[in-house]
Amino acid sequence: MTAPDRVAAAAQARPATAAAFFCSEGLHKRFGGVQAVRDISLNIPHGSVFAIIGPNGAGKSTLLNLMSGLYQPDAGRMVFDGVDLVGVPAHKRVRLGLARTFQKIRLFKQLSVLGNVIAAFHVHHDIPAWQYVVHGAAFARDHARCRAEAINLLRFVGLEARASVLAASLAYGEQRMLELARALATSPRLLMLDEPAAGLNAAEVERLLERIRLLRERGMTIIVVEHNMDLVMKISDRVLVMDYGQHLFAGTPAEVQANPSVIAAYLGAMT
Amino acid sequence: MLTIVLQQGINGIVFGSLYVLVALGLTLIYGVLVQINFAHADIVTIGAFAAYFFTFLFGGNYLVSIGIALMVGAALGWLVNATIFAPLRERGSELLPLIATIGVSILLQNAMLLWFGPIPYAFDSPYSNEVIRLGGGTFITWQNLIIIGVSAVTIALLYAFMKFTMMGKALRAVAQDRETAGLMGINPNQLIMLTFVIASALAGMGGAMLGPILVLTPFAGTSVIVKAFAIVIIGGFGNVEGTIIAGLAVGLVESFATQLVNPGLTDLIVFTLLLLMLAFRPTGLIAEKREENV
Amino acid sequence: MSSGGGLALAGQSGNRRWWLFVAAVVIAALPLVFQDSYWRTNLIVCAINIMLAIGLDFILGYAGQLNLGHSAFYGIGAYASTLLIMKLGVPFWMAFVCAVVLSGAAGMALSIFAVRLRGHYLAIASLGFAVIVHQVLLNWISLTQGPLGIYAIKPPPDIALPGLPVISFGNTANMFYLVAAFAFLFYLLLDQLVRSPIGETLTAIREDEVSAASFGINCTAWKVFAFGVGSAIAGAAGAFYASFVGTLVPDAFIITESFTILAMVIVGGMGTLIGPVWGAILLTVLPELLRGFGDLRLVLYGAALTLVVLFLPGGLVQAVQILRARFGLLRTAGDAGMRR
Amino acid sequence: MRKHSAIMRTGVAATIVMIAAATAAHAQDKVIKIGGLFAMSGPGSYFGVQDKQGIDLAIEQLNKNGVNGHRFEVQYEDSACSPLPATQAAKRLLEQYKPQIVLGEECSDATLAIMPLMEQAKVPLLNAGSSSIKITDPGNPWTFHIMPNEVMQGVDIATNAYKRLNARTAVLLYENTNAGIGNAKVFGDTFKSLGGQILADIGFGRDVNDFTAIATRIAGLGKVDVIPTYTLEGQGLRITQALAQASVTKGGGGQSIQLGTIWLPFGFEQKAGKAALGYVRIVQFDPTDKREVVQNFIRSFKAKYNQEPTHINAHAFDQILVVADVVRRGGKDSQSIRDIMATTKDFSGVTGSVEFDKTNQNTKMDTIHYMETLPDLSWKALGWN
Repeated sequence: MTAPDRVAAAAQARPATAAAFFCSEGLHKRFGGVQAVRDISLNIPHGSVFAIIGPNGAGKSTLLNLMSGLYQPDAGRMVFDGVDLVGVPAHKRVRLGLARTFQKIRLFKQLSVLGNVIAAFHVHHDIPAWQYVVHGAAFARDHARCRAEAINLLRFVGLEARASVLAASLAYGEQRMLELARALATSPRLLMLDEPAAGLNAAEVERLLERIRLLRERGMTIIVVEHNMDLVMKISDRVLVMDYGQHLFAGTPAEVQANPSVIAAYLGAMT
Repeated sequence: MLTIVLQQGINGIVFGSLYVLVALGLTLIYGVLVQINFAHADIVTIGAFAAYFFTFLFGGNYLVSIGIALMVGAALGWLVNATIFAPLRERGSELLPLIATIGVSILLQNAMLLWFGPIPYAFDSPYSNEVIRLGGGTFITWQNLIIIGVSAVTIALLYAFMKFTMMGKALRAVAQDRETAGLMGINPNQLIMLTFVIASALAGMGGAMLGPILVLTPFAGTSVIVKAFAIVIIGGFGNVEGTIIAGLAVGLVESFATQLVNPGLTDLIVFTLLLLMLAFRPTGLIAEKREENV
Repeated sequence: MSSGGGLALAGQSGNRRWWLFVAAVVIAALPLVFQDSYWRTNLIVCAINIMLAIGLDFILGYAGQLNLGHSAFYGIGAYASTLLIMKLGVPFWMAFVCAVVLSGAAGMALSIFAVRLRGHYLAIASLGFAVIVHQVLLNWISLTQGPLGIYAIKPPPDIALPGLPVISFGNTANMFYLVAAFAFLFYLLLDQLVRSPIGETLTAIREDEVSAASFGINCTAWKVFAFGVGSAIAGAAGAFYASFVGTLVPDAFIITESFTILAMVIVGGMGTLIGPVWGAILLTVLPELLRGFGDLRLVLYGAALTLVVLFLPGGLVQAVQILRARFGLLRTAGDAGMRR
Repeated sequence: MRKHSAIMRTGVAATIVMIAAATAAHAQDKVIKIGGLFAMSGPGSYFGVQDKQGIDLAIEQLNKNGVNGHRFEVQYEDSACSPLPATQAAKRLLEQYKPQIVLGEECSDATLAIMPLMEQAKVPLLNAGSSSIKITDPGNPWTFHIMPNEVMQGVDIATNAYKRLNARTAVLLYENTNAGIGNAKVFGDTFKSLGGQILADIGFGRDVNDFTAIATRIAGLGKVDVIPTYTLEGQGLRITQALAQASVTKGGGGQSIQLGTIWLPFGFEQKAGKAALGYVRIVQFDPTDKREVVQNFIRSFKAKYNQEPTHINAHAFDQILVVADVVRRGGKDSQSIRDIMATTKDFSGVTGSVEFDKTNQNTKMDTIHYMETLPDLSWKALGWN
């Protein structure tokens, strides 16, 4: 059973509640004087691709960090599949099925590509405690399963040939793909991508688009923070536009493109 | 009873400024480089020996020997930065330079032991036993007065240098963000070398002034360096004002601990203070908490 | 994914098990080769230093936490076991276990206390902790005798197994077998942990805590685990030190002792477990060989630490690897590859 | 190239013959092998460096014409003033060099750590530097102690302070070491038993540098008659200066008299300057002593090292003289050296005379000489015992 199928299976296993899969109300976050995120409410249905766009400094990454638990909100509620997230630290949210990638690539440089992916299986080992010291059958099974799954994930992102190379020596595009593979290794139900297309060339963006489409077909819910409009328009079901930490507009890609206030925010007061 | 409190206060300030002289160099280096030079106190000891030999072997004037020690410190600072911190900077590892300078500290101390021998040197400047009777039965020696004076002047000069000169502003830019400073046409490596030379020169000069107070053996640095770290952390790594306040505070804690409890326990008290500070305000007295940006 | 286990550097598990067998045979033979008690003393000190080095490497090399206070746990283990035996009449092996648990707990306490500290701050906090422990041992004379020292500490009790001659640990060969056996067991324990997902978790924390947390790793808990295991092993080393030397003075655990252990880990090869074993052996035997040089010996010590960090950060392990690569001895690296 | 190597070969052969001849000449002289266990590295090497000077000088003199047909040889091992290195150094000496007698160590805890090894190897250990009473109480038959232990010293100083200086109040000032605490405690107990009062008991770490705070505390204690001070030369110098600056002692216009131990070398007063005025201390070596053995020692020491000898040089020199005296009386192997040394009665060396009691502790108190520092920083012998 290859990894992406396993991912899809996990997504189906928990019947999505009729209401939003991930919702937040009145989220606020301040750093000293700067109000990075002000009163953001979201409703993300299961199995959809939700894009967050906006000019630099609009608070996109901060919002993503609030969702992933890196920052705790000053105010507001966040609920993921019925579970209240506020106060839950980042590492606990992973067990609930949340995974993320980083805008600034944070790979384990001194580990091999395969090592990076295997490290991400942390929450999915089923080995009795004593077998961590005396490596028994369960350990061997888990060990083999992780390696097989990791290689599948590398194949999924096209890095299988680079498995034993040190992560630090990967090309930029490859590093982006490894970040995606690592996030998938936690078998998430909600995947948050922080500017995955940043620095990629056209061909690499195309490959990324294809991967995201594949994941969506398998029932994965994805939140993308992105500047690459071409990618956003092609892949996302709904788009949230943020400006100065506030909710500017939310709608389908087509509505966003046509909306004057969005254009103004992006292109400056042209009219 | 008042004389005792007053006198211990004076002793505390004298010893506080002694610590500030050593800790200042550490804070400067950390402020710009975010690195620790573990051999910093051994530069103080070498400065003290340089001043001693200049005054007693070559019969030089004590005040001139402070200049000599300053230059010796500067030269050592240049050497340590060129051989240890510059090459390691490419590797971008935070801990390797600290570990390398632990090696340098062991090397310097035992090299000094080979050259100068273990027997303590009686380094007395013309001012170390001249006592000034202040009012109310309190006293201070000229040497201690010089220490307070010189460290106050040094702090003022440093403050002015950082605030008003172009070089000072460039230094602060490098401290905030080395890459961007580089983009602005500031050569970070040159400035980092400058910081190192200034910090180590301060240490050398400090050595010349502490010599007549310390028990001058090659191991004089060990007792000072650990307390200097405590002070730099309590004050907030890289924060000059914090270091000054923390240095004076530790000096006062030590003298009053000697008065009320027992000199043997001063280290224990200072380091318990350090650990409590780290638990509740890890970034030190002054510096504000910085959110980890991702 | 297997790391360099056994005395070899890289290799699959079969090969690893063979190397461990060779190591066991060598350990068994050593006291027979070195009959005189001077060299046997050095062997025992070597085994104690190996325990300290692999314990510190687990904390520093794998979890990436610069612990400059390792000598504190060494001291806690020594004094805890000795005081339990001499003041409360606790039998040796129970006191030994208590000492190991106590220093492990002290390690966890330091890690919890310094939970929000990173890099330099943690290094200085651990240094401060070591100074506090040394000062407590020095000044709490009513409990630890302070600088007056504790004397005539008895070696571990004899073992009389039916049918076998009585094994007395006053004899340096038996003492060596005991201490070396524990060092070997601790090495095995850490090697198994490091080659299990726990090892992957710790290296993830070492490489990037924020990223590790994004995979569900509770960094605080695992750092506390690493500190606990590393300091517990240091406590065991302390208990053996006390019962072997027979004399305890606080100055045996001053902070410069931490730097010696750090040098063994760095010179040997941080983050490789087998590296610090070789580092401990080298930096225990080398000073003995240079005995005639007095101060020069410590100058070499400082120089070795500095030069290794500058030119050979991977330590002996990296040096051997370079040599093997140059002479083409390196078998198929496989995916293991020597990660540092 | 070949011709060159031929010359090389004959040269080498010649040197081998020469060496053989030299050793042959010495063969008929039997050799007494002496092990020197002293701290040669780290802060403790303060002692080792000075012990070596005294021992080398004594052996050089004795080997001119040997003693009772024996020559002396010494091998030093670095015991670093700490139990584990001392144990390693002792085992190395006993197994590889196999000395007939071992001298050392200076630091009490290192000495106590190696005593069981000496007893097991049945090799006598002659100690002249440590003050701990545990060395000879209970001690062991293989350990000899030249220097009066802390109890003998402490009782003597406290009694003289109370009776001759009629001091009634005292402040104990000592370094936090085995020797410091031991000596200060004995003085305190004896002084209190005589009716005196201890106003403060101040112990300080060996890394303390500034003593002004301590001097201020003592100044605040009101009338302090005597301040027994137990520390080494480095810190001792800074304490004496601080006490003078705080006008506690005579050197600074105060009344208190500082009582010093034997650890301060000759010449301490010149380093301390007028702050040392009125300092009363016991010394293990009095260079003004007119005895011929003392003056010969000073002359030959200055000739060899061109510096003034300290008490550490002196007591190390005496250790060799004691061994030579035992060899002169027939000692030739470990057992006989031990047995004859135990009967040493009227030996007189540079630091004073030696007579061992049944616990091998030197009972003669004349290795302790009382001195007072005069205004011109010279010594005035008080002749109190």
